[in-house]
Amino acid sequence: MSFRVQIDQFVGPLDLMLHLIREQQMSIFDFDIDVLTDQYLAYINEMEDLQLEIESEYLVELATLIEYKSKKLLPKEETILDGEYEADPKERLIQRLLEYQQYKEITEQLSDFYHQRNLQMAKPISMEVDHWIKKDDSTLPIDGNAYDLVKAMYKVLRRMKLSKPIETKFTQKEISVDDRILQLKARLKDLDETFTFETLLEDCNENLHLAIVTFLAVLDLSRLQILTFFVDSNETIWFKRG
Amino acid sequence: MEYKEYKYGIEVTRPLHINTVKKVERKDEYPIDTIVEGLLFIVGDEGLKIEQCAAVMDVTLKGMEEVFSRLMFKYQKEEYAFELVNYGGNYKFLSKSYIHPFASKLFQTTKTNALSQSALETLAIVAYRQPITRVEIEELRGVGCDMMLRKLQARNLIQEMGRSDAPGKPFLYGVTEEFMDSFKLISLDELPELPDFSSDENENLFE
Amino acid sequence: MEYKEYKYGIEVTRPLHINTVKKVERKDEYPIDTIVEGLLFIVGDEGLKIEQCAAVMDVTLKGMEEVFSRLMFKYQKEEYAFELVNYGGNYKFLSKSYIHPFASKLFQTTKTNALSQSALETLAIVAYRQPITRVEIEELRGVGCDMMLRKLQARNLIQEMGRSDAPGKPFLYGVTEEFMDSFKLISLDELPELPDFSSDENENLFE
Repeated sequence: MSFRVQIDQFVGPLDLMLHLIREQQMSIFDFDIDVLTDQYLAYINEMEDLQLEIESEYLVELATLIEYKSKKLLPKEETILDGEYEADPKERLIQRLLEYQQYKEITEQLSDFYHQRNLQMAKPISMEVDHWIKKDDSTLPIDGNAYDLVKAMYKVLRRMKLSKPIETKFTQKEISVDDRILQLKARLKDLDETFTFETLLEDCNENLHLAIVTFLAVLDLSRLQILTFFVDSNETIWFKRG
Repeated sequence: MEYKEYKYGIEVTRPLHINTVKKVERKDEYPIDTIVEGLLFIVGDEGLKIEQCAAVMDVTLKGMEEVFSRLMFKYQKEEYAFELVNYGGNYKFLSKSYIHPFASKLFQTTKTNALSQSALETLAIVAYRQPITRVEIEELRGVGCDMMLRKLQARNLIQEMGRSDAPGKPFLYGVTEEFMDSFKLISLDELPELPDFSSDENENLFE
Repeated sequence: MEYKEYKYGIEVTRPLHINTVKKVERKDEYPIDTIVEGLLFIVGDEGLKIEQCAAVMDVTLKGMEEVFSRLMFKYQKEEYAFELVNYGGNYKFLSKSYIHPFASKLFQTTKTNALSQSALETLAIVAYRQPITRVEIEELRGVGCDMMLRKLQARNLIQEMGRSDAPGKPFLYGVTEEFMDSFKLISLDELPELPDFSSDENENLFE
């Protein structure tokens, strides 16, 4: 058996049938339902042997195929039940395959449109808009949906991505201890009377070098008695101004 | 807002001018095209609808349409890095695709989100057959698509459009404006024609 | 992305051209000024630093400066609805002030979500990352959000959920039931997955 194709290559049983018909070089209009059923069954068995999970939909269609096949064996007259003519099951299958094929084919073009659109980017709405939007009226119900949140989060992430490389590549090049002392002195004004070492590391963005430089700078500031420090029982380093 | 606008007639064939008399005793004249460009710039990916814009500029829809088509034509030129598009009736500026490689470098990502084959098939069926129920989609695809429909809904590509009269009153699905934007369509009429496989002759499926 | 770039010399005095050789056997030349305009357009209010842009375009800082000054000069002209400004080494396009009365009118008449973009972004961060502290939110948004958090709390969209173990024991924030109602969510698990910026691989949104 030469079914080297994986089942996840197919998006459903109809897709698999189209593949099998094509592989047998049969026409979609007069394929042999026996051959198709056997091939289909063999394919499912192969998957089972490989212990791949087969979704129930494949089994449902297999049952349908077998049913078609068995009905074919019955004499024609018996398919007329209660005076109602039942459409030839193969005709129905052909109709389904044809219709499915149409949508399958068109996805190629749609996928292409989608790709082209992905190459184009929009500008985020300007922040100045916030001034013009009517003042938040907290009584107004919010008519949001989850996608609004994704879009907003997407913008946040994109912005972060944009600002990160500058931080790391350009501005965060080796800062000297002396420069760091100046930076810290400037920040001290905005800090509480006592604060922790972690507070001082907030602008380090996990840059180890900068953290070490900060530590050296703090040691110097303590030496100059601009800061005093103590360590609490949780081993947190606390600083107090001058 | 205390500025006065000049009312235009119905026929607008070339750039018009707007008189803005602002509180600040400024009195300038700016072409309507330029002002609309400015608005399009400000709203960014939100885009503008023709009605909205016509109301703000106090011109007729027809007049507004002409402004937009002039702008669309203008921005097609190579010298502009972005173009004016109309997807689903929403006008917006989008960067041209030749900017993309540089943008990828800037954002340090080469990724463009792709849609899976299942997602595309489901979308195609909804787009061509809307309004359509889940069961009808499943019949066409031969696969259950409960999860897929929810994912597409979460992604705002499809939406519920009321309920069918069929037993159980199932939801009917249709595509959204976001879908139109994602697939570069002005309206559903622009969807490519479905291939016709109804006769043996057209069947070059087996190449 | 397989494109090749042309390396420039140090002196850049007039518009240069970039060779992009894309997979699709296209081979176009675009002036560097145009590409930078495109990038400036895409980043919007965030703006671009000269170093960043020079790295992306693979030109020297001096060359980049010249591009920016050419562009600043170009967009001063009245015919452009926006101008290029340089705030502290950050270059960005801003709409010109004569557009503002119209923009104001547009947003007064536009039905909005009743939430500003910054409110929406803050909510999104809380929803995706809860429980989260104010400092963590500010790191993500890049701006202070003390006021915003208080506003959202007053609107009952977010709530305090205890305190973090971090130094100073800051409050942790999470979303409320009211939030879930407003965004039609049953649980936070329903939030659509985010596009992944960290991976370089092409990735399917839906498997």
